[in-house]
Amino acid sequence: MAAARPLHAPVLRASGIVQSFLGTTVLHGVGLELRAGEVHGLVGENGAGKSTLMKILAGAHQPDAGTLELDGEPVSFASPIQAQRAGIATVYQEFNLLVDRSIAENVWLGREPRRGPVVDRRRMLRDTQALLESIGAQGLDAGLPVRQLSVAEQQIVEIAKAVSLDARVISMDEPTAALADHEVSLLYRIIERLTERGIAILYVSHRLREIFDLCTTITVLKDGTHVGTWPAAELDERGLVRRMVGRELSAFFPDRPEGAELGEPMLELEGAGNGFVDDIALTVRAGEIVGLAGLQGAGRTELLSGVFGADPFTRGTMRLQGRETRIRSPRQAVRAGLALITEDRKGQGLSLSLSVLQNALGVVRAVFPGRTGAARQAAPERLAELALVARGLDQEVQFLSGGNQQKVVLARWLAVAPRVVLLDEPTRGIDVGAKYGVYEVMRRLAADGVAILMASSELPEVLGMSDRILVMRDGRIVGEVPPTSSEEDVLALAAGAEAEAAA
Amino acid sequence: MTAVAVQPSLGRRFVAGLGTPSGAVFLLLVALLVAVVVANPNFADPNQLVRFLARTAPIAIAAIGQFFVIVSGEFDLSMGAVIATQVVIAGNVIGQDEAMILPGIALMLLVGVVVGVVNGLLTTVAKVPSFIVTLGMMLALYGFVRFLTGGAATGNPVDSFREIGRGLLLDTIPYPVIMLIVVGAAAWALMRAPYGQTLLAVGDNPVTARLSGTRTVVVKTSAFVLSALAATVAGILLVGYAGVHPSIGQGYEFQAITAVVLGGAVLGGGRGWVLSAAAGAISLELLFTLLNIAGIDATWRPTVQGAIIIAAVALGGVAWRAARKPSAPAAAARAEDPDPAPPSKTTTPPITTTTGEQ
Amino acid sequence: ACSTDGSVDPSANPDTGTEQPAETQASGEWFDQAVYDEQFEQRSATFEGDPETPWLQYIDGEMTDTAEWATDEPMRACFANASISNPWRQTGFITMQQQAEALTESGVLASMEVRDAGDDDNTQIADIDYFISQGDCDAFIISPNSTAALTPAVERACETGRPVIVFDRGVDTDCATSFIHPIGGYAWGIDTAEFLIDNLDEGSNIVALRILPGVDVLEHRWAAAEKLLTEAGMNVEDHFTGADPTEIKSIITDALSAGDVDGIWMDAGDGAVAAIEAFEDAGAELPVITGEDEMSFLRAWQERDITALGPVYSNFQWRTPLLALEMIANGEPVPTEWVLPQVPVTEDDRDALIEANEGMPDGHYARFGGEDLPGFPDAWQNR
Amino acid sequence: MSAVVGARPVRRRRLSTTAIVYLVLVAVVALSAVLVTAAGKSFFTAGNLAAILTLMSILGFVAIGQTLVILAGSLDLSVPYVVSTASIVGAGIMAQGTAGILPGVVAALAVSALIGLANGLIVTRLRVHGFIATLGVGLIISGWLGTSFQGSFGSAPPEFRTIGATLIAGVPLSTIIMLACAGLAALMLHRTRLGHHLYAVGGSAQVARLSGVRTQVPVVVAHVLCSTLAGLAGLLLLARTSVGSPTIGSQGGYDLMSIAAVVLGGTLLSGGVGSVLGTIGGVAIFAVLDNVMSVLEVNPFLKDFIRGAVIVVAVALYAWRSIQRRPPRFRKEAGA
Ligand SMILES: Nc1ncnc2c1ncn2[C@@H]1O[C@H](COP(=O)(O)OP(=O)(O)OP(=O)(O)O)[C@@H](O)[C@H]1O
Ligand SMILES: Nc1ncnc2c1ncn2[C@@H]1O[C@H](COP(=O)(O)OP(=O)(O)OP(=O)(O)O)[C@@H](O)[C@H]1O
Ligand SMILES: [Mg+2]
Ligand SMILES: [Mg+2]
Repeated sequence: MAAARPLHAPVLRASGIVQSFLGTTVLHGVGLELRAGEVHGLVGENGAGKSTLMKILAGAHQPDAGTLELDGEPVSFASPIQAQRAGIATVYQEFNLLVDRSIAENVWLGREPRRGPVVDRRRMLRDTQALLESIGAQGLDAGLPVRQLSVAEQQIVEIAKAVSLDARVISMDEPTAALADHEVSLLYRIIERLTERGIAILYVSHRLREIFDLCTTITVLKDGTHVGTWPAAELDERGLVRRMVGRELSAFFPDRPEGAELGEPMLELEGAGNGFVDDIALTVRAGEIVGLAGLQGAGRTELLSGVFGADPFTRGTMRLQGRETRIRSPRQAVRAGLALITEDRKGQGLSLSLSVLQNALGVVRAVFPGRTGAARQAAPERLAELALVARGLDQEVQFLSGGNQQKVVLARWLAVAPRVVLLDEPTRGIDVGAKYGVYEVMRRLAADGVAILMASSELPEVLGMSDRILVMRDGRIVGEVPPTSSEEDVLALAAGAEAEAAA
Repeated sequence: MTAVAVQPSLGRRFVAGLGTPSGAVFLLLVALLVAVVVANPNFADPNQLVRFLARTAPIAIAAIGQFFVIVSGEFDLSMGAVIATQVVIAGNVIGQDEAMILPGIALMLLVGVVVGVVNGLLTTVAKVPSFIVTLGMMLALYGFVRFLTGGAATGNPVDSFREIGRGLLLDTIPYPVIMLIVVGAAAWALMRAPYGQTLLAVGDNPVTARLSGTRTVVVKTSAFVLSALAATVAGILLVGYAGVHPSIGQGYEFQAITAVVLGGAVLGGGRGWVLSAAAGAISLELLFTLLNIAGIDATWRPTVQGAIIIAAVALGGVAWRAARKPSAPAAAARAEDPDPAPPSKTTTPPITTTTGEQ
Repeated sequence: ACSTDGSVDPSANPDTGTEQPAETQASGEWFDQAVYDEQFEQRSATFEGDPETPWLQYIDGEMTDTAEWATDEPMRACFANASISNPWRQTGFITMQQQAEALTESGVLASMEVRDAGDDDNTQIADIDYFISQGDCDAFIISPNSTAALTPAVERACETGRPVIVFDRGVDTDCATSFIHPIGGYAWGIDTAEFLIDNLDEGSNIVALRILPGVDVLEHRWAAAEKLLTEAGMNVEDHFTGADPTEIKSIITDALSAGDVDGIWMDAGDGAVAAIEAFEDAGAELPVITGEDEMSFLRAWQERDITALGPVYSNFQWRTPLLALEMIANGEPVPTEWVLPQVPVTEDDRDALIEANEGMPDGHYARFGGEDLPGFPDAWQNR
Repeated sequence: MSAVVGARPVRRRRLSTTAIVYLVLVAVVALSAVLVTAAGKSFFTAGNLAAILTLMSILGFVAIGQTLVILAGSLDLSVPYVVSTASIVGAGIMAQGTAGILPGVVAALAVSALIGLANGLIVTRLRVHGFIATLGVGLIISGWLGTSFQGSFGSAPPEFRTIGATLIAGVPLSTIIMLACAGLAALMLHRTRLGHHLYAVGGSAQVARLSGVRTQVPVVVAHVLCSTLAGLAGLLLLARTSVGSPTIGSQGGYDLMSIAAVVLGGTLLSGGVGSVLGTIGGVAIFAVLDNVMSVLEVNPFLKDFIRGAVIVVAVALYAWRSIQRRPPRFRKEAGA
């Protein structure tokens, strides 16, 4: 798919883009050229400025300096609508959907088709249905409210919305962040159809394999500066990482400690289930990292929230450190020594307008108020260990980049010294460097005898970090594989017979 | 190697704090005080000042109570009705019987707790918006109390009880002032304690708070209880200060919300200083006093109050957005800033991101 | 016959006839010399009837012939009440209910259906229309929430051809069978102002505490008082208090901090105690004060032995409409405009009144006139 | 592909909130009829129904406007004062006679619309929370009303008053006008771009903005329409009372009552979800409730208590069912 296509003249050219927030410059004169029919990869660490650059192209931010040219004509966008009219559509990193409105209403928002003065609702539905079919999502009913859609389906609506704009340029900011590996192939097909129509795609992702699968050209940003732009064919993963990080990463995953011994079972489930998962049996021992693999919607998040008491199990037994325990609320879970690092950092993991320190002490204060003093003393050091980059402990976490936010989430939980840590997509949306940091924390915790249960959609991560891998499908655990398995083995198990054909 | 900067000095934090809407209200307070004293030099007499403070204590205490609810992301419109209820209880239950003072106060506190718990549980468990819950509670309380008493309270309670709102400690400091100081100090301590911080976290993001082991139901409900208890204390002071009357407390809920907002707290929760709420309440009273001295017809008072709260909130927002603009020339270059961020959810000084090495 | 225009002969309608083409009122001009003069006279007029039953007394004048409505059947009365949202109205309504009970016993009334408008003109109009359309009212009693706004609805009630009795506040039409009210607001203003002038030196500082603007009954009280007080060379400043004692106390405290206050004028008595306490708290000499026949005021007056007057807006008028119905059922003529006596409480009759109302709550009105009704005193004591 | 969009469980169509509102209304009517009959009176008489419909009309106007504002994510606490202002302005101009009717109506509505514009601009341009902005504007107007007008003002000519008293086939003209406004508002919401954008802004201003919606426009328009409708309510009150009154709006408590009616009608207070149809249902529930309490001569204080309780219980009912629960995948309670 990455086959070289003849290069056209650039559709969109950005040069010398400078953008600052609150006196901090996050883009220092960045340039970019997009050509018709190409998929242009934009990569860089967390906080490198990828999303910011995209938002400038989309008219959501106005740059402090720099120029945009469309077909050689200078343009400037005061609002997203101007950018859209000019043919630049954007799929943002965060979903931009109205959950209480239908798919059709979302797709046509801001440009509802009219007949006379009134909105032509029938045409809206018909066109949306046709659009969904054209990108291969015929299973979706255009009249459904978005609230009822799964994350992957919502992503499809986002893309449909961009396509419907008849855009010449579509930017996608980590469109696969919420997708499981096999679902990405649908996106590949959609992107292929789009490029065939001569649409230029700006593609931001932290998944390097996707970058190489899809992109013809790759631009690397680092700390808001333009490192360079290369044809994809000239780069390999290792070289790309070196350009992103500025140095070579010896390995993507920290080494497993030699000859580490597993301890007592810390978390045991038997026949556990609730409305979303059923018949769950598993054991996680002290010092062990158990991976949970599965497709989107397999029920991994539900399993973790069942253990943690957010959606308590209604049947089966749970034993913590050998003692039978019934966890009915997150509070009980925390008291019992559990920690849950959720997949939705902003929505469920952080108090965005509170400071780093307030967040870091959040769990302690809520559950063990008596230990607040000690935790506050320890906080600066703990955050330093996690290599948090922030202006101060009183900085609001909403201004941190994704990776640093994740470090604050970790700090929140480490402050209560949990014995069992549940991790849900621990590295979603964070860059290679920060990922490595998270992995190191996991290894260190395991070495200290903590039991870790990690759900992840990134197979390399599951394979690279886990001591054992449990595979889920349709709310049940369907098997266990060793970390030495191949990605294909895991996928086959996760997708069942159906997906084997696809794989 | 950490890249976390050390905490700035206390002095710098103080100055920075005055720049936030919650800090600015103290500047407003001082400015109004100066204006009042200039207009009426008698006011500078410590005796006068302390009496003025005594008079504003009930609304300031009510504002402190309202603050807890607002910072947790809710509203309490039932405050005025709680005050009215407590006033009627004071008149009917305590009456002229000294022996009933303690049982009476106990009953009032109990009623406060019950109202708070009902408000809180309906909001958190039944998931009814607090605006509606407390509106319903307001109607129900006003109606119920008047129904029970036929609209008339028996009369003023015994003087020794009314001393709480009327008397002076050592013939110098009115009890309401002491009460305000005690409540203010307790509220300040509470907001610094884990409870207060958890309350802020619940106001900011209830999902995160719940998943962190917070009993959001308990925490939010207790905010409503604190609010109802503050209203109870305000009621005790008011019945002491002014006696029993069905109109006491009417409009206190909006007055208190105004004070809290003037104190820089953000409707929707997660942000604000508790003492600023009290400062907001006192500022508002100072403003009315100033209008009075200036001989402006009392009928214009709502107009001034309305203009003030709009201006205060708008300026708070503008000040904050101005702080976010990078620098003067760059800001001028894009006068029209369609900033997507919600109006005033944020109030901190600028940040700079330093780069860490791995 | 109903007249629809606003230019009703003011002398026929003293308390409210001042509702002239409303443009002139917008400026806050409530004073009407003709009505003022009339009420001035009425204060010393002779009232027909037994002084023991002041609620049946009236000033001689035009009578409405009611022979057409004479009946032996018990009547179904329909009462559209403005509200019972203040102690004065609550006291009166209890009296009225007791009176209704007595008349039901005696077979005059079959029932009294009551609708309470909750202080809302629109609701009261709907209430009256409901009474009209449901059609089973033998007579209408209306205590209007406001004067001009209720006029069309009262006219519609008149058009049914049944007796219509309006009391307390009036309306801009003379179609009612009887309009019952005490002498009026100007009389209150004259009584109180004269009292203050008699008891204070020229140039004294008087603070007037008024409940709220725009209510004619209250505005007339102040219009007359202000005129007399300023003419007598007093320094008056007036404030609106919303009847809130907190507000009253603050106003007095501020006034005392700015200088002496010699007199207090109030347009209702229930906040008077707060005003007196403000003087006590500030350690100032107690003022000459005019309040009302409200119990808390009378008691405070007695306890402190201040120089005071208790003007009255006769609460017993709440009995009169039902008694008028009784007269109508008997075919007796009733005064077209039934002006009831309005005698202020003075130091002389204060103690007797307090004794007679022993056990009544604050917010009760001493001249409520229900002592001879069957429910006395429990009905007023246990509200 | 099918694994992405096919694996989802069958989505049940649930009873819409509006349907529930009307079920509640039917229940309330049925209960009322029973209670009224038990009291020896009749509920379904022309007079009583006209009384209910009349009661609905004024609150209805205000509540329709309030629905628009709440859907757009704001709130309007200034409505009572707009109602009064419109009645004052209308009556002042109409005092000159029949010739003043049209100018009076136009001026009253124009002034109302201007107040709405001010509300809208304060909310959007100055970015003041709708609660504070409209509370403030309401206070500003109330000060002006209280200072400049005492007692009633102006008058309405008889021709204008007929609007308040006319019945068409037993239905008050005012109710018909109100329902027409409701229809127009519903049409606007569902069939115009503006309406779609109003929902969008209320649902998420950020999403709407990034979709190219000019987010300030729907909010301002909603406020203007809300105030204009409140102005209509003021004019209707003028027709019923024949004089302008500076307190007629606050007498009715239209601010909190309209918000309660909107929420009772199933609209989310946080914006983005709800309908005018539901609001009319909510208003009707209130009207029937008030009517039956009046017919039964319930103590006026108890009325307030019952109103408060009904609001909370009804909204709790909706909230209870609308708590977003994902359909469970496993229903059985025993493990497989
Ligand atoms: N609205 C904003 N206000 C203040 N700072 C911002 C804002 N948006 C982005 N930043 C800062 O700008 C920098 C670049 O952010 P950006 O989101 O563009 O990074 P990114 O490359 O997309 O990172 P990620 O991979 O984590 O998504 C970060 O330091 C971020 O904190
Ligand atoms: N908003 C929603 N409404 C209805 N059903 C949903 C919703 N979100 C998810 N589901 C369904 O719930 C089930 C579990 O979804 P979920 O995404 O939590 O699983 P998961 O294995 O944790 O996947 P991942 O962690 O990759 O998101 C799936 O059947 C999914 O389709
Ligand atoms: Mg990004
Ligand atoms: Mg998941």
